[in-house]
Amino acid sequence: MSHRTFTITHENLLDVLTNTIAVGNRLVAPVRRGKKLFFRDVQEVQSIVFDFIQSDESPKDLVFPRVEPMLAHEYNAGNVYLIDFAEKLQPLPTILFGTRPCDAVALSLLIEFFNEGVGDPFVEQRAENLTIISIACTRADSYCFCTSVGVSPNDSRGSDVLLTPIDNDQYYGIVLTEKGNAFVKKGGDNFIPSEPKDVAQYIVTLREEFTPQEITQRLANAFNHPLWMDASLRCIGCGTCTYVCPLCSCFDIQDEGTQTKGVRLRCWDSCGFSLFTLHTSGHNPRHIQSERWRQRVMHKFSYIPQNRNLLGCVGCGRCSRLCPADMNLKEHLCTITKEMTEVKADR
Amino acid sequence: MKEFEPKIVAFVCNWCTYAGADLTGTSRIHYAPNVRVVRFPCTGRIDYNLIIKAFERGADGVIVSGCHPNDCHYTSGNFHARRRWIVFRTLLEYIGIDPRRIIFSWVSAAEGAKWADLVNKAVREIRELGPAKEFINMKQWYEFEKALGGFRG
Amino acid sequence: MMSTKNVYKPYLMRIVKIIDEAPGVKTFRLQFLNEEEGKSFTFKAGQFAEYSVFGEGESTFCIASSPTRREFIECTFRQTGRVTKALAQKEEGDIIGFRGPYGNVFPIDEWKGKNLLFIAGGIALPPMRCVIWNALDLRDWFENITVIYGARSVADLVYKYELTEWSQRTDMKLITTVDPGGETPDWNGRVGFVPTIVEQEEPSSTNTIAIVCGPPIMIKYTFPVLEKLGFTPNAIFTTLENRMKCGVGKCGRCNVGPVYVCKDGPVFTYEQLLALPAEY
Amino acid sequence: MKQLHERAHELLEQKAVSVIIGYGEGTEGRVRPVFIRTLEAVRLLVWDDRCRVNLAVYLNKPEIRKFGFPIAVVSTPATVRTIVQLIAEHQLSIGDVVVLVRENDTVRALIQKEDLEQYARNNPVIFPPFVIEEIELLKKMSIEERFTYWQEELAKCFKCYACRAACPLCYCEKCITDVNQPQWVCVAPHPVGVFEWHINRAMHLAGRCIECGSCTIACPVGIPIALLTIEATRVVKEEFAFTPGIDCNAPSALSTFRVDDKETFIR
Amino acid sequence: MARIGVFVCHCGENIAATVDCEKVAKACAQLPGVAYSIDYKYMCSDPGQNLIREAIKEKNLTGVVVAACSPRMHEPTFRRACAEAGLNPYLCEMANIREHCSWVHPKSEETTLKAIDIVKTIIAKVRKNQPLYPIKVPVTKTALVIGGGIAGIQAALDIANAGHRVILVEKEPSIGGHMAQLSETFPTLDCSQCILTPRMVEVAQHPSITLYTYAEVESLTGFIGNFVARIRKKAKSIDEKLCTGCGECVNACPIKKIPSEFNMGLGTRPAIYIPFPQAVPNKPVIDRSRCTYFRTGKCRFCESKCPTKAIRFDQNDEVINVQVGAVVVATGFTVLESTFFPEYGYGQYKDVVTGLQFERILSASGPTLGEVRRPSDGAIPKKVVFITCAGSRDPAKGIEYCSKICCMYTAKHAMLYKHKVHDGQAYVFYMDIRATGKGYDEFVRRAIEEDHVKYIRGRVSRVYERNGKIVVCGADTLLGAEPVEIEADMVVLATAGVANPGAEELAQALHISYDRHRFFTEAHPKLRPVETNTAGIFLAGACQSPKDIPESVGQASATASKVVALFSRDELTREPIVAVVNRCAPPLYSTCVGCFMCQTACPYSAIEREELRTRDGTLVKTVARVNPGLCQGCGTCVAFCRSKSIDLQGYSNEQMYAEVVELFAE
Repeated sequence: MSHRTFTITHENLLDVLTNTIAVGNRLVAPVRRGKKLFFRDVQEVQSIVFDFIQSDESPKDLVFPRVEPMLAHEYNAGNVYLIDFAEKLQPLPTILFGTRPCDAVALSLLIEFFNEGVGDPFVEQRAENLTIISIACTRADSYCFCTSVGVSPNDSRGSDVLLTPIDNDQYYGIVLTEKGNAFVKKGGDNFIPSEPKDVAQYIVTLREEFTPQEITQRLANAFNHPLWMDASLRCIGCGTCTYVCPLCSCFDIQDEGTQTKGVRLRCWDSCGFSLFTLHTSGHNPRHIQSERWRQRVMHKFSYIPQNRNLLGCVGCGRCSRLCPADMNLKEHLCTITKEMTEVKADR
Repeated sequence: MKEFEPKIVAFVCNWCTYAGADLTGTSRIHYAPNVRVVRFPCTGRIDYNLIIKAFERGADGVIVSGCHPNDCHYTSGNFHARRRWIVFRTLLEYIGIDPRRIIFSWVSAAEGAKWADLVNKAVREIRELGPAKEFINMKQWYEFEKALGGFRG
Repeated sequence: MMSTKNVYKPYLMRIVKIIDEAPGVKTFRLQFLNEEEGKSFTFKAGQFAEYSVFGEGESTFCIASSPTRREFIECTFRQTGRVTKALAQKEEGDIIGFRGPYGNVFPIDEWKGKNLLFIAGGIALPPMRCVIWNALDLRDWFENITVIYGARSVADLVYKYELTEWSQRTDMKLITTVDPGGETPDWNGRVGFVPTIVEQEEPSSTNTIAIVCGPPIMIKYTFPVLEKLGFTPNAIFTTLENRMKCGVGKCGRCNVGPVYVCKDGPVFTYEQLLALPAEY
Repeated sequence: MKQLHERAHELLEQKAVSVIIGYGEGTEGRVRPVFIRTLEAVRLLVWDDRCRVNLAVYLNKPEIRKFGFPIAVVSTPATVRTIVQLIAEHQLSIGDVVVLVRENDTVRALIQKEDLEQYARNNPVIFPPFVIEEIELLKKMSIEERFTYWQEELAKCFKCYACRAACPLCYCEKCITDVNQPQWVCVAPHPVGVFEWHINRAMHLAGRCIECGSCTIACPVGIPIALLTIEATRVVKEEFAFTPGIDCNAPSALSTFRVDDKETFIR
Repeated sequence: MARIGVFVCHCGENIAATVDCEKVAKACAQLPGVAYSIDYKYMCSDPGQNLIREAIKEKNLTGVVVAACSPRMHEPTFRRACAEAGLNPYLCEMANIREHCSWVHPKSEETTLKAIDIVKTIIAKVRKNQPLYPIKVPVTKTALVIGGGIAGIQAALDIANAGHRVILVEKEPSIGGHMAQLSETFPTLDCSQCILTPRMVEVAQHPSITLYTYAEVESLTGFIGNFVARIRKKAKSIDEKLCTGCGECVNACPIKKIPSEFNMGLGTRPAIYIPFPQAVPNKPVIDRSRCTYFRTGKCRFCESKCPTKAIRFDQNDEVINVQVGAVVVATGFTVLESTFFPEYGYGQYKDVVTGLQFERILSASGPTLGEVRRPSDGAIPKKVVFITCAGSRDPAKGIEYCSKICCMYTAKHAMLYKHKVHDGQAYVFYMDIRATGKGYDEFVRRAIEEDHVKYIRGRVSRVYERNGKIVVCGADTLLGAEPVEIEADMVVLATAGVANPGAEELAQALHISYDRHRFFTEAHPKLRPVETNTAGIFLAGACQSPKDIPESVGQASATASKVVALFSRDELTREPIVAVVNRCAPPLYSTCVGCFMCQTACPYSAIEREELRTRDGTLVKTVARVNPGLCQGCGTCVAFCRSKSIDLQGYSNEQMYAEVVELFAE
């Protein structure tokens, strides 16, 4: 399909969104809750926030909710009956509006991860019903480092429609997928067809601090480097970085209720918690925080690249922005690329 | 429509209130059947988490009762419990849960009539308050259609 | 419409037999509630599964019966956590959940014509039992089969009935041992830690595959002994038992280096382990 | 700051402490915890109004403890109270910590019980204005409004446990949320699980919370979570006349009692 | 643990009249884990119990629920039945469907449903029950008696006569206590010393009693059956083995004007002294704070006079540790300093004395050799005013309680005075007369009617001196509060009996509790009056509250019987309903982090500190440990434990949780 391009005014865009809700779609967009910015179901398009660098929560919970019931059971007179939630699931058609391109990339990678191998009916069905309208970045802060991990501020991967704010309160848009096409079609006249434009001037430029290849190479034998311990001394071992990360996908499976009646839930989990890997025998393969911090970094920048030929990070910077101890991932990666020139392979 | 029948759990100590409730029985004093008694060695043993669990699993009210001050079989379990309740009650109220749903009382082994009275009053009061809506509210998420969407805050 | 199966939905299995193996250790024999499912179910030696007590959770352990015996599945577990405790309270006739098989397998086909040396410690005999029976059922494929099995005490030895059977077989050699202090007056096996016994036995490394399962400490001391005896790292196999939840390489718990133990393991050669970070 | 550098230099040079836990420059104008072990690194220490996070939390971290006591901590009044409370709860001993405080434009090092207690008594924790506003706001609400307020706030919680990790008094090696026999607190971050966690946190900190606000600062989703423990501390203070963190030998307010504690609510 | 038998009792008609027992049994049979469920007319009857025993064996039950009456009634019965059938008795629980259900609700569907609910929750609990085993504690059959007054003496003798070893510790140089100071005793007026001294001698000579005088208990560790007491034997400065008690040294001592404690300051003693002639042991000690040698380094007169060379100036305090199985605290009381009441003039006027001083004045061995002579000039007082409740029952200034003995000894004093000074007049100001013992009221009547002691009901407002007389101003409330003024020669104050000065410290050393008057607290005011809350420590005499002699002796014997009962077994068996701190696999070892909140919460001081070490001895951490010998199983610690590291056997977290959750299981 050839990419359709268009322009739309801010006002018309709001109209389109209002209409989306009116026809029964679920609209999810960035809104403020106190000082924080979240992706939430929106009823009033006026509440949508356009002027922000990055939301505080990633939109990953649209495909991978923080709690997902997978199964219910009931015991009755010696028999057990199961209810498969995957069979019952009927996700609403959802428009995810206003994501940053990095989040859209992340979502696509997340969906890909869950779908490969045995697959995951929950993520799959939610993803099928999700249309992602992202807005390219015109601003960035020092936490952002998408360009260093192979993502650009106007990356089109993962998005169904990519908007770029241009002059006069207008957006220049590219329709990237069939789902995007459907969205634009419904918007009718509000979208004014346009010739493909070079909008690079509007996009923020972000210095490339390092390259993915660099970081992966450096990490290849950095496992025993003392940097891990030094850099993670201030890490307090909470799960913030993993929970706000658009790509972190580790989860826990928990049963609730009683043996007579209950549900089996899938909940987010974090490799930062000491219990994550604790065996019932008391043995813990990663028993100190530096090992867990190393696992997070290695997993994203060394293990995933080894398996999937891509990084497990899109450089959105949330983990660093929200870290209570100011563990700055970008800074850390810079240190790795600069300082880990000489590493001993102990084993 | 049938009148709302509250479900009430009573957490009582073995030595005073449980014995008091036994006396109610021995004296054949009738009272409302809505209460289920859970026996603890002492009020000091009663974990506030059990009160939360009771509500969360569907109780509309909770009675917590033990020996009168200075009468504790273990001398001071009830004093410790009282302190804990003062804080727990305040916190519940602060977080928006009606503290009237938890009824604290001292019922001695001799107060069989007081036990019956306590239960009857509790049933009447909780019936007026209606089902524990706060917890029902929190659990709405479990309703099948809503649960299907997963919980995302 | 759902196109992908919910991998987290277990099969329902009925417990048809319970054997008390040792203090806190039980063996369950399970049968599929749905016979069709049972007929189409296959697995290979070394694979594991997720066993669930509904309302309590899931627990991971290997399938302890041989894949050559199709009519049932057996598992052996020790009561340690919430789920295993709940499992232990189940009675014959009760229903539990079962999902699997997961993980890779012992490359038993590649071992044709070789000697097999099994070294197991404590509750780690079950993962081995599967492959031992598999090998015994295909006895002609292999040369000598030796089993060295140790436990803390005589009471802690599992599969005592099979140990008797194995010790009476002429086509295999069984050496049982208990840790010093764990012996009873009528104990006629060996006394000593497993690595020490291996060292004393000096099994030949020529054309031999060693399969080692046991607690981390036993593995740690057994590998050097085997290396000294001339086993090459690629001739030593073991299984890892990291904490797992999903069993299909998604939940991230069992991730060690680029490997997910549940998907890429649990069977590894010593050679493979050497390439991994020591996070197991 | 110069004084702090001098003091830090001195402590390290005399090998009086193994490490100095302090504040250093962070990202985008933030400050971050730094661990000073060498004389050259002393210059990294900063001390200004941004330094609010309670560094006492690191005294519980095994990796930090491994450096060996005594450890110096750059302390706010809240940090001092925390350290006193940790001593009262047998987690630290007198002499384990060299507490660096600002007093009348000088930097003092407190080690002895009397000094710590005196400083703690004389320097109460002062709430920032927005916290006072929130407290007042909640005071005015009806119970139903408070319920709605907290349900909305708590709905944000995804149980990253940053509040727990940032709290210097949450030092249990196995938190009640990790206890699963029985499962006291639902693991999942749904409304019930979140409610259970926060009420437990508040109960566990009742009579112990120093009101440093580290939990609120740490919360990535902006829940004014300290309000709960502040309320718990308020009631303990009001009912039992007990202030945590000012007495190195005080038994916990909740494990003691007075025969004449209030019981107006008991029938 | 999931082959549970449910036994539903009809209790004749008591349950069956309102609850459909058969339906209850049937409903329970459907529950997971229930292997057998049956109803029967009388479960507690022999055939009923047999039913349970047989089912346990036949059905191989792993748990039993008896749905019947209150567990407070028959739990022991059914647990015993289970034990007889080979099932651990703690796997049996009772569901109370009688007192809590059938008796309090009418016959209805609802009542039956409630009964099912009750049984259901108990089944849920039993699913989580663990077999428990009684705790066995060895018993050291030696008792430590602290205090050598009449209570301590009586307790020591009773225990020793039952064949057990006793260690008696007295802080003064002699045993005897206050009773040795008394003249005669009410209501029989027999001589106090005459009846006491034989007992004192018996103690000294008893082969099973080890007596340490001039010694104090410094600390006590351990628990019932297994205490270790640390005793400080203060240096007496003499070699007791060599000393014959001849008294040469006492005579030789140049310092003679030390107020005698025994005579309540009315007489004097030297620096080396025997407190009173009948003292046991009858050997002197040197009061180092008064001795010239110890103060100046010169003197040693006594040493030069001692025929057996028994004086030891270089003796040191000796600290010994003794192992004992039980402790009797009999440390007695003291009287309130009357300087407390300046209006009564005590301390200001020599002839205003306390009751105990008056005892010495009356005593044949006292400073006046039994003649009633007043302290100021030795004259025989012709008018004596006795003021009762001097401090007692006075919440505003003194103490609020009644000292109990004053009414009686004041009557005795007045009577004895009249017997000795026939022309004298005795007045008693009183608030109420409390004479409730055997022969007590008759005794007071005798004082009034036969000895013509003048009793005036009213309080004394002021005592002052006028023209060499002591004027007592008061009011006679029976005469409409008419002012009364008596010019007396002497005034005797019945001062309040209060706890000993060191009572608090001792209580803390022994880990026993005390009330706000610092009297030691009994375990239960009615049913366990001689026990403390700490198992194995008992109370006798006035250290618990003011008591007269027969009461003290009675309590002492009661205490002795408790100790003897404890010593009648080689091992103590205790209910295993105790708290335990968990242990888990290394590197955690226990989830306890050692905040010791449980320690302050425990009413029995059962929580100790335990250092956890790795196999090679490195300290991991210090955690709490519950001493099963002391724990009484209240579970207060369990509810306090933040990390849930401590649990109560029999009422464990899992059990209670299961019960609560089961209530709402659909």
